[in-house]
Amino acid sequence: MDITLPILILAIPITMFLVLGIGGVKMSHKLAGILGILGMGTTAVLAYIVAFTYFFSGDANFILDGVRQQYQVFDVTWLAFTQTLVVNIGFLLDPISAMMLVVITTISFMVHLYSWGYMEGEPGFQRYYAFLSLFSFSMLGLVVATNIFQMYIFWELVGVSSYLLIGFFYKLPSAVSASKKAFIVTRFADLGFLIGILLLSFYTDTFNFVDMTTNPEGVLASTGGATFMGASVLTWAMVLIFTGGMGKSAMMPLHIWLPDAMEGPTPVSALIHAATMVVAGVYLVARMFPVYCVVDAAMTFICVIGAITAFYAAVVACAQIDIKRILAFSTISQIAFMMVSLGVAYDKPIEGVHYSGLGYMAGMFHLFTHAMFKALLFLGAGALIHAVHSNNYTSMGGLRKYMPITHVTFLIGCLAIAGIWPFAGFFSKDEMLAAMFARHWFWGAWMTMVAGLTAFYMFRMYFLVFWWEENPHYKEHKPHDAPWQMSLPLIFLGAVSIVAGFIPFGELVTWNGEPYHIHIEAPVAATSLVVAVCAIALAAAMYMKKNALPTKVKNMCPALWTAAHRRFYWDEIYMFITHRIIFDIICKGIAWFDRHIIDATMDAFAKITQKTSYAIRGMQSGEIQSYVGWYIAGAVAVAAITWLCLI
Amino acid sequence: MFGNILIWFVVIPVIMMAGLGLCRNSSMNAIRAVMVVCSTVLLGLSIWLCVDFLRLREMGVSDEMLYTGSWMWYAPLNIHLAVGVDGISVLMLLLSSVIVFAGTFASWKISPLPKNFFLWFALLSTGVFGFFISIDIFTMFMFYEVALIPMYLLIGVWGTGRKEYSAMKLTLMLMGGSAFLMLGLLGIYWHSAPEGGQLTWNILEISRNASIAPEWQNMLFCFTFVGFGVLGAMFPFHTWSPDGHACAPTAVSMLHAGVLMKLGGYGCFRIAIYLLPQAANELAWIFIVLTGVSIVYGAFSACVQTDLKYINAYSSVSHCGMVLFAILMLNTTAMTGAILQMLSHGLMTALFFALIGMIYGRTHTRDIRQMGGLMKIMPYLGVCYMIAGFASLGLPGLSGFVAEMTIFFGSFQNADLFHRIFVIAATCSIVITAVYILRVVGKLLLGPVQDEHHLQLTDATWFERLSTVTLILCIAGIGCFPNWINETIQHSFAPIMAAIQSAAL
Amino acid sequence: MDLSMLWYLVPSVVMFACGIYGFVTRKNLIAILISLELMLNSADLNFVVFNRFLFPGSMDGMVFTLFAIAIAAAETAIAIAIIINIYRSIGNTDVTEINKMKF
Amino acid sequence: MDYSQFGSMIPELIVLGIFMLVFLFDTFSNEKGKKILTPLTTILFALGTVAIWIVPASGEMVFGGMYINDTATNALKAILNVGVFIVFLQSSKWVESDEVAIRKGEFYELILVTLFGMYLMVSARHFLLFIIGLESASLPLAALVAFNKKHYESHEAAIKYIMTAVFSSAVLLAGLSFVYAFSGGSLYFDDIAITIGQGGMSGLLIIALAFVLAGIGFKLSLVPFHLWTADVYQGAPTAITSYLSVISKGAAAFAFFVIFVQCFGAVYSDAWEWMLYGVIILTITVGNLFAVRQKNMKRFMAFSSVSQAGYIMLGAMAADGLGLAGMMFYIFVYVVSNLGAFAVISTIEENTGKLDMDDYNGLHKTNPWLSFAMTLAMFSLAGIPPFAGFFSKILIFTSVTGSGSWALYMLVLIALINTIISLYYYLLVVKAMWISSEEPKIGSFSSACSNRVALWLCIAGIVFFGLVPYIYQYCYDAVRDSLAFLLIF
Repeated sequence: MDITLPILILAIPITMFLVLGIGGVKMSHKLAGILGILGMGTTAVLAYIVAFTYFFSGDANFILDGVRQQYQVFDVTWLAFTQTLVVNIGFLLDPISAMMLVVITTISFMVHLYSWGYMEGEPGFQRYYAFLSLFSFSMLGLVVATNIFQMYIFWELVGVSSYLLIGFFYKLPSAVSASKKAFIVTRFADLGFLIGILLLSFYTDTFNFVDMTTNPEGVLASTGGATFMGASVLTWAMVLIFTGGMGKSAMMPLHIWLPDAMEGPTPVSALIHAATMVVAGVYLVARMFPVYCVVDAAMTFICVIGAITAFYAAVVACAQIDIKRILAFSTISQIAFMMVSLGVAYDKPIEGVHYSGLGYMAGMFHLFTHAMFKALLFLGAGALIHAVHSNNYTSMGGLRKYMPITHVTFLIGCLAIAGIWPFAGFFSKDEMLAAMFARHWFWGAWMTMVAGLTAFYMFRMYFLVFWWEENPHYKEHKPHDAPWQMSLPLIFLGAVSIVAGFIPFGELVTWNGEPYHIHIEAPVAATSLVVAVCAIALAAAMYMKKNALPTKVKNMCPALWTAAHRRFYWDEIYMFITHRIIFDIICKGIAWFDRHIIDATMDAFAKITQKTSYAIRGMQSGEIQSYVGWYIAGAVAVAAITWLCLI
Repeated sequence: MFGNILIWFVVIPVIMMAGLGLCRNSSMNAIRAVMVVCSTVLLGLSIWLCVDFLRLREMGVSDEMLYTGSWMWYAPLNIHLAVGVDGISVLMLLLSSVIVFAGTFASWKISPLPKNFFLWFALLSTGVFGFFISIDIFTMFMFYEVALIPMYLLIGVWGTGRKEYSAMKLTLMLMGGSAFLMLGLLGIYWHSAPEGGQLTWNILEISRNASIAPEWQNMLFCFTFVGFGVLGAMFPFHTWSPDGHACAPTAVSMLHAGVLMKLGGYGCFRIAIYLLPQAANELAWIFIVLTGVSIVYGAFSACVQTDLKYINAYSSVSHCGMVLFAILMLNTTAMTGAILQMLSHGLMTALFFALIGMIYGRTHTRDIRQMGGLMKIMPYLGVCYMIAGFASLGLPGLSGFVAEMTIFFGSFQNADLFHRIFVIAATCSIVITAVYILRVVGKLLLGPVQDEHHLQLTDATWFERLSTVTLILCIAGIGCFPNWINETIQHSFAPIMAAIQSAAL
Repeated sequence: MDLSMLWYLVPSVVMFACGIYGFVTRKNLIAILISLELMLNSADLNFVVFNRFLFPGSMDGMVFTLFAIAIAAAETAIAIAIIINIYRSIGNTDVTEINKMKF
Repeated sequence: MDYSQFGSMIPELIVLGIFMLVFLFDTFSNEKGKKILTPLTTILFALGTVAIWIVPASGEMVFGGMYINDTATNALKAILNVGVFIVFLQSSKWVESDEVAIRKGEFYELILVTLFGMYLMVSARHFLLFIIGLESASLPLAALVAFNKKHYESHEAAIKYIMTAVFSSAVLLAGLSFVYAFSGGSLYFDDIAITIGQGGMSGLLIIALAFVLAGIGFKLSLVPFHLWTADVYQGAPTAITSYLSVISKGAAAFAFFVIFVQCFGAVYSDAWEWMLYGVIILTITVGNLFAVRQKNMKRFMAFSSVSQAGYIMLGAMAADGLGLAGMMFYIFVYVVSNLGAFAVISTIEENTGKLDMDDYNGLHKTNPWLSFAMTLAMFSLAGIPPFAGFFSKILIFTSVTGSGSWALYMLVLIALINTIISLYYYLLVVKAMWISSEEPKIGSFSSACSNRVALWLCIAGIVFFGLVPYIYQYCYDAVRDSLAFLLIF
């Protein structure tokens, strides 16, 4: 295919960014908004065309006797480190990147549209759209990266756009610190990513994904069995690279930034911190999947981290008040879900049954559906906040009568994430669980439990917001549904969340390009459905009507509740390490050392000179006789010393 | 002699001084006119040189140095005024002229004694340009010191704060460095030719003769590297940098951090490594330790500073440490990175100091605790500051990222554990950098306005915008299209690498 | 008995030492001047003695001595003149009072 | 005796001629005539200087080899003449002041006589002639130092000078008498060189060397023979101080080189290399350490000149043609730089009577040009490029390291580190003039024309003769061509 469309897909958003960023000050809000939306709309259309061509044109570049190919539309040299180790900027088309193109542009477009209503009259409206475009550009560049270094470049760029957008309300100290936190934590993770790349590229001498993924054994061989501290170098490399993913995808213990990131405008949370950027980690693992497959240790690592995170986040989500934070934690746990399902996926048969890449496929599928319904939920939450001007469910309740559209769409979202048939979440989650059970019963059971928790806390929130009891404040100012710019995306995404499950995903996106025929695993599906329904029922029992049950439950074990509410004190631990230890001890120590040891030494030279100068002034006593005394003494001394030296 | 284009890089500043000499101290416009014209001419000249250089390389001219010329100066000691440039010096000249240009506009409203200020400023740039064009180590050293001494008056007279102390400290420490350097150069001269051969100061001939005995190389390497390292703000000889920069006037900080500190790196590279390759192989580890320390050390101490200029000075310590660090890795990629880092650090620090100067000129404080929310008040300056910050913490698309990545990937090619450990330590600095940059941005630009008096302040004027935009364009240019720089300098490393490898055998 | 060179050298060295001692210890400028003369004369004596004993063939030492004596005379003259100036300005010739400029 | 021999003493004859003219004119002219004495002398001297520059040296030994006038000595005399000329210019306002106007004739005559003495000192190849030159160069100076009749300091300086000078000449004579013992009956440098070369070392010779070193080191104010310097420089009239600080130093340095290299060259590495090594280190360091805390400008310059003498002596350390050329060039640069500084000091003293460094605070506000000139002079003395001082320092360092021995490298390192200390106190002056925020104590005034000319000459020398290698080349060629140094080439 010709390279115009791909180039445009990247060019339009960055142009928008520059136009709105530089010229924005001169523009009216309306103009800026329209520009941004139009730009994103065109990008979306182009992306659809590209994805469609890739999947369905049947071009030999894209699908060769039933196997979907990886195709580099273009790949130009950007910076040559050495003759062989060259950084390219390119555009790689393969199932996941095509899928991601669709996801990103769709959500981004929806958010653009939504924000037009949501951010109405905010100061810095143009800036906001500029940043959105910058983010879309970076994210698109990330997913189409042909090599790991290009991915790292855009990885940093999405990081900074998220920094800018979280800190959009830069007059609020909380927003500022949240953005700082987000950037620094992810930056720290990226350090691991970078070192991983350094290691990997040193041995493979290439950055290119295709080269690496098409023969992972070659990669393994290139390290020549080098080991460091017991683990093979490749393991180190892959684990370190995954660390980068942990940062962006908010896996434990690097998850702390995501909840705070909710300080940003809600549409931003929907776009960046629910649908697209946070799944970059998953995408990274999927990108390097074949290589991970040859490193068992790394895969296990991913599984463990994912499982722990998923459970932790789910538990914490049950004890939050701020609805955006609840959604944030649910995002964390859902992403962890995907991680686990990637981790359990294997490219070799297990007990004869060929589960190859089921987990992979399912993970990608869930990534897709999750993007849709989580965006929906966030936008819905945005609508609620827009209506009641508060993030806490305590100031909501019984809103179903006032905001019907929001209510229905939100319910759809909740059902989808809870995995109720026929909503999108059901299918993807079912596949994931199937893969986990196939790997080992423990993973399946554990994650099923998490799925149950998910259903519970989602519906806890749903009931507390839309049922429970009406909030007295509604008297003076009556909440109402959002304007059309905001409702439209809700409806659209709601529709998608209903139907997305029926997409024959296995035909499109698999780890090796060969189609995979989805067949519902009846027992798995049954169990997960049952668990989900029970959870929902429990939630309904507790939160549908105002009653004392929740308080009772809370008081059964207040310590646990507080701990969960305070997210098990992770932030406090981090605060202690960063502020008390690194800042107060290391930084201040070094600064003190610099001033009082090094600098003082330099000054000491000057002082010594002065002191000596005063000490020896007696030599110049002004007395003729002492002068000649020195004179003759000097002459004799010179003679004597020379004499001594000679003999 | 004047047929050689390089000479004009020295002649034009001299003309600049002459022109200033004719102006009256009161006639600000005349002074500005002279400065603007000459600095623009310099900029144009260096751009032209760059283009022409690339053209010649395209045509396959593969000499080590181009535009060479040599004129006998002190015949008895065979001292020449010898000039010539390779890709690296071309880029350095470009950098210097850009910063001189920007600095001129950054000091548009300098007072008192504008004439004398620009006189010394011009003398400083004479030294800088002369240093980069000369390939005769005597001439090089002369220009080096020419560039150093005006700092004293520039800081002392037009500076702020403890200016007298800082100016004296800076001058004396740098001169101390050059004392060691001088000794090293003398040693090189007296061993520059095999027994009975014609001694020479000319870099090319010295490297061709390669007649310096190993034990002498080791001593001379230490002398020269320390000598230049002082100017490169190498730990523990960096303490002139914070005080000096903090007290210097804007344009001087720009020129000093932007260009003068590059003399250190350039000199280490051109003299210490190139002329003494054997010692470089043997002793590099000592200085790798020192520079590795200064990278992390500078970054950490920047985290707790509250004076904008101190923060920047310490970050300069860290970044310039990275330059020397990369040079010591003794492989082409890392050295390319070092050059990139010199350019990038030069531009972005200049931008930083320019902005700090502009902010200080408005708020009359550099203490970040007394400022806040300036983004609302002076959006243009705020955005520029953010861009500079992002460049410094290595955001892709800006120059810092390219430089650091090249350094890391180059340094990582040395496969032994010692190098690995230090490379990874250096890599950690990108996080620390992010920490202190965001700290400043958060305190200074974002958040609520601290001091309601600041609300009346105005945004940048046209000349300030011009000065900053120039720098930002260069930063982004390097960041987005780095490869042409590689192409400019790729030939320049061949002889040096050859020397090192032959010495290693 | 014949006097060897030592018989002359020892006294001259003693003269020299006395000269130095006198210079360093005496308070009166005139006395100091006299000790200076002692030193000069011891040097002259050396010349003569060396000439007489070592190089009887030539006259250089003798001639040198003559010139040295003349120079010594000139020095004394100027010194006396300045001492008079000092006496005029501070009323005595005590060397210990001549230390206004120091350090 | 062949009187045509006098014909080869052109420089001496010129100076002597000028002296006679001035003397006669001063004696027989009436009050009106006295008025033109100053310009007359200056012009005559200028002509004489030009003559010495252009008239080629005869290059022959006369009076049985006692005296030589070769290119090297000629070059040095030319350099000294430039210095004296500048001194005349900058003092010409002072001599017209009521206090000294009546005695101005003596001033010129005495200076010319001392200059004559220095010529002899430089050209001497026999110790007798050398001593005569030395004394006739130093004794009249005592009179000059005492020139300010009204000032007590002048007398104190004079008595200190004369006493220590006589003492040192006594020591020198004693030393020479010992040398005589080794000389095989001749006091010709060449003969002594030979006999000492054969004789080898002995305790007596070492004492002799030490005493000679002390004797000449006194003129050069090498530590520890320098203690008279500060007091005399401070007390003497500024014109005399500047004369003392450059001219007699230059002559003495050259004589030192000739005597030690030509006469005692045989025992260089055995004995006096190490004596000089220690003395130079002491000189540079102690001079700097004392200069650091001086407030009185003349005293300050005195100590700075002490440390400069150490740098000059580095040339003798090298003990070869390169070293001598470097030394001569250094002397020239030192002459212009130091006289530049003194020109400013004396101008300010004459116009305002201020001499303290603190009085210079904020000088640039009232007298920008003077401050500018002073700054250049200070930079040049400190050895900052592109001013001449830098080149003279580097060239002399280069010549010292030539022999490639570790010890000499260390010596240069110490010297270099000392340049930093010296830079510190030179910058203190610059700081006072430019940086100090106090209100200027010195009002703005327009200095006399002659002073300006002197100042401009110095500035020209400072700025050009580093960048233009003419002078160095001149010295180098002179040294190379001179017969006397065949043995060290």
